[in-house]
Amino acid sequence: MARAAVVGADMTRFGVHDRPMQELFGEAALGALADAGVEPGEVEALYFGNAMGGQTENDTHLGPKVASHVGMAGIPVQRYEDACATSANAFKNAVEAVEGGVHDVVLVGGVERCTPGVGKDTAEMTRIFASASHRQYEQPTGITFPGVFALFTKRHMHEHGTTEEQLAHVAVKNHGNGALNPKAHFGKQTTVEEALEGPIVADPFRLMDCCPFSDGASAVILVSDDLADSFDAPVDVGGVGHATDVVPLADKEVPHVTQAARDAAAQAYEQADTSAGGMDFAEVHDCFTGAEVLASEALGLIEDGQGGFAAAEGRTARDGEIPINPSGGLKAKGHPIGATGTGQLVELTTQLRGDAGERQIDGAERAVAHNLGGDAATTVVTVMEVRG
Amino acid sequence: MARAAVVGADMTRFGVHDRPMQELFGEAALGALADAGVEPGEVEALYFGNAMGGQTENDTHLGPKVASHVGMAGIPVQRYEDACATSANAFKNAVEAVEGGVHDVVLVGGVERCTPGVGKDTAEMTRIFASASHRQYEQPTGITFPGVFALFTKRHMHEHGTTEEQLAHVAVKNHGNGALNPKAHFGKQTTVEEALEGPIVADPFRLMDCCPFSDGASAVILVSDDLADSFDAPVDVGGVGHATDVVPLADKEVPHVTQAARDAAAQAYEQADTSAGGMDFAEVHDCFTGAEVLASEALGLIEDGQGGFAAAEGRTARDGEIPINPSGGLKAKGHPIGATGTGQLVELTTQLRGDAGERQIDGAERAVAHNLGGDAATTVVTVMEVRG
Amino acid sequence: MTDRGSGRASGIDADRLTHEAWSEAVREGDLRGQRCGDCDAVQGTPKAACPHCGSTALETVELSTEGVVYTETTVNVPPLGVDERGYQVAVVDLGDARLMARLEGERAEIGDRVVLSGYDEDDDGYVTPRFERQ
Amino acid sequence: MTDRGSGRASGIDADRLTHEAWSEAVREGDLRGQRCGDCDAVQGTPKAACPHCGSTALETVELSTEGVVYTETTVNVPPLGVDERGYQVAVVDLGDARLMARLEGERAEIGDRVVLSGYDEDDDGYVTPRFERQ
Ligand SMILES: [Zn+2]
Ligand SMILES: [Zn+2]
Repeated sequence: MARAAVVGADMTRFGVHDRPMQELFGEAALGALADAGVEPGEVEALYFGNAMGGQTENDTHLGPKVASHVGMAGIPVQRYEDACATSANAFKNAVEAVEGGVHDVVLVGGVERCTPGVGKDTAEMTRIFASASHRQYEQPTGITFPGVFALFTKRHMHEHGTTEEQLAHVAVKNHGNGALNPKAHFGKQTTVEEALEGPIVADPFRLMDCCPFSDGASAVILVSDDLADSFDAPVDVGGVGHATDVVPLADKEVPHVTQAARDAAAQAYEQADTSAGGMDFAEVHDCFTGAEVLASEALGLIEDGQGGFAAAEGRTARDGEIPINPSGGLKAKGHPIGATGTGQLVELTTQLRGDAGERQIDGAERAVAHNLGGDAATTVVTVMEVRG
Repeated sequence: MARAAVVGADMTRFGVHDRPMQELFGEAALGALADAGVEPGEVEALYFGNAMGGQTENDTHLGPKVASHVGMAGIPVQRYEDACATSANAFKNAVEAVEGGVHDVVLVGGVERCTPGVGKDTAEMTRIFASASHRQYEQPTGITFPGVFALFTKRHMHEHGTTEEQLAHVAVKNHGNGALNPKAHFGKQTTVEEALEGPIVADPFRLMDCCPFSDGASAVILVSDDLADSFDAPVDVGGVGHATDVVPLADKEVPHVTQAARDAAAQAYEQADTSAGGMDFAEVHDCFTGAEVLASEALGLIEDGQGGFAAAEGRTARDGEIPINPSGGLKAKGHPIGATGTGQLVELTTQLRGDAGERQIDGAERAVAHNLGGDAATTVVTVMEVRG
Repeated sequence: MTDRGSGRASGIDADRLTHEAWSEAVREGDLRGQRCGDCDAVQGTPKAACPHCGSTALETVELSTEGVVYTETTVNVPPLGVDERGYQVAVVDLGDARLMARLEGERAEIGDRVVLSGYDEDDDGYVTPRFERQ
Repeated sequence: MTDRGSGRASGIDADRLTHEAWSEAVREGDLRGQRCGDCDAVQGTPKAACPHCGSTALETVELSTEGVVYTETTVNVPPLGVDERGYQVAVVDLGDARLMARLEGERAEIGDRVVLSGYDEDDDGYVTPRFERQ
């Protein structure tokens, strides 16, 4: 039995948009409703993610604003913020509510605007992103988010021999996948040489190791297991794991193992009665190339220490043993913070329905999504599968 | 049967604090744990509220930060933001999780810093508070939060004859109650004359009609109905209603009826198998004196249109027919945004245990809390009662 | 199920009133709203679906530029970004719909007739209608 | 149940290391951490309970001012508020605990020995230790 099922999914193109957040969210939400064949008036609750609208646009209490915009004023609405894991956390709470019988049909999604359209330059946005680091014990060092994952990745390189060239292979793979995704921020392939020539953001990361600032929205319609059969193309939610880790990162036992991801994955696999070996592909949180390496290991998809080698050898390519980020990932698909988590679930839904077109993973029946927040201190792992 | 039970509750003094948010939250959380006799390691999840840490202090992803601080790293943590209804919304989700069997023992609470200690002056804080208004269709008018509730209140005065003097009576009552609450921001009584001499903030509201900017934290330990009997002093959660309304406020059918409060109250009363008449007292969201008038009517405690008259006649005083805000309310107890919702539940718990000292409502057995966000477009109403 | 492979933005209706079109109208001295084809409710600001009944059948309509003050306040403690104090903000009832707006000139009370007289623009370029007593 | 009527702040332990005391030590060239009385884990920054076992039995301890670089990066794209680029940030292993800090002077690699050499203070007055190669 599934915990719940996704019966509709949609997203805006991730990229640069010059529209207010409610209009971006409206596009994704109405698309997901149309996909499910559900009317706004049938939705019982909204689980909504937005990470930084207060900081970027002085826009908070967005839950009722977007609910009003999509014809759902009145229903209970809750906004989540857990840094980059914002909408996956909204999804987890929605799954619990649907499974527990609180609601039968809910809308889950998120929106974010991070591009210069909000009026902030790179330094301002870099400071806003850094707000997820510890205010007293990390931000005063001048650490940035590329810097946080650089700290993890350099230690991984030191312990396991991971190389900058291997990291470049992650970027090349994800840009290649993104080029096949019409909703992706970047539609252009790149090369290892090009990636290794980019300017350094926070060593070892060069420009091409970093995901872009994106605008966008994503949404899914989630229903109870009982109701799912009355829809055209339900995709089951087998498990959702959610764990946290110590902040600040210096107090984590071994920062680069990203323990929260391991704990959340163990929960998700157990709920779905499966294991890493049962996954046909994965969408992981590659905010930086090194983050994909760590995630591939934390999810048990690649042996510990081998994440970089696996990427370079094509083991995580679309035609490899375990395709990672067929959508292009955050790296190429884009990373509108609050929309990223449910954006991954849109990709899982699309692939598991066999609707992913050129980037389709043939015969995919079960997949995992990994969405992290901050220095991976929040991680949500979701297993979805073709309805049995 | 109760939906869940509160077995521990505590709060910092609301007022001016010069400590980081995690330390404020730590004081409330450890106090609630001690009150319940629960160890940090026994808590299974944290439902956390903070409204504006990103805007005030560039501090987000606070869930894992505060969880780490109070010895709970690892457990699932979710941060809510629903403007001033932030921690009541966290509480509602926690009640659903406990009732649904997802968790048996959870921590719910919130923290906020709004005083000049965060480095923002009145104009900056006024803009941050205004972020809950519609970014495109309300903020450009220069509307402020006193202004939003002034719009509601002036219409109420127009339709029902509510007077500025009646509003002053709300302030006087709440300051009188707050003077008996050692955790309150203001410990001083005031008079109608004094209130009516204050400078106008947004007419009809003068300084004494407005709650202060406060720092503070509050927390409760929530357990399942089954587990509650193994604790010393459980207080039952009979019902939690949660509804939203249209934003922007001009599109609401009758803005000043605060329809979301009426809908949420109806849900809460029905769940608890009671009605407004069954309440022995109420904690309502008196961010402005006019807001208490509207709330007293929306909750069904006072006849529509009579809220101002009732306050002036003492019907809502501590010794009146339906005491409102015996804690002092937001007006005198203070309003550290993300801590306000669970702060009301701390007062309900304290009163229903008979532990409220000088401000105790004699024989109180059942009470209601009303926490709203934004222009009341989010409202959460909670009914708590002495465990049967 | 819609054809999701096409990259078509299924949530976008090209005719639906947007913030951009609403703002453009305000700049030109016009007010645009939306009438719901199902419940007939009219909204003063753009949405993707009717907030009252959830219908997506929204028709863009011209709103009257004259109305009466539904409620009002004078703001004496402004937010950062507003360089004046003592300005009046109102909800104006245009008959079919209501709008929040600035009032300029002679102070207006609830029930007073007002007429669109211009617009204000904030630091981020967002516009809001301005009314004055008739 | 504790005596809640007293107004006593039951969550405050007067001896527990606070951000204020930690910062004061950094300013004076000292590093303070907390040792857990139950699981013996040491943390480099103040908490109200042990993040590993939940115990509130935390003893304030003096941390070594010498250590080795556990990991490091050089930040070339700084956040607003930092007026330089190309600065090095590291996690320094002090033996009992680790700390995030700035590295100054000659660039240090993972495994290099470093010693506390001062502190930085940001726009809001928050301090962070500064280390240099030994
Ligand atoms: Zn309608
Ligand atoms: Zn310990």
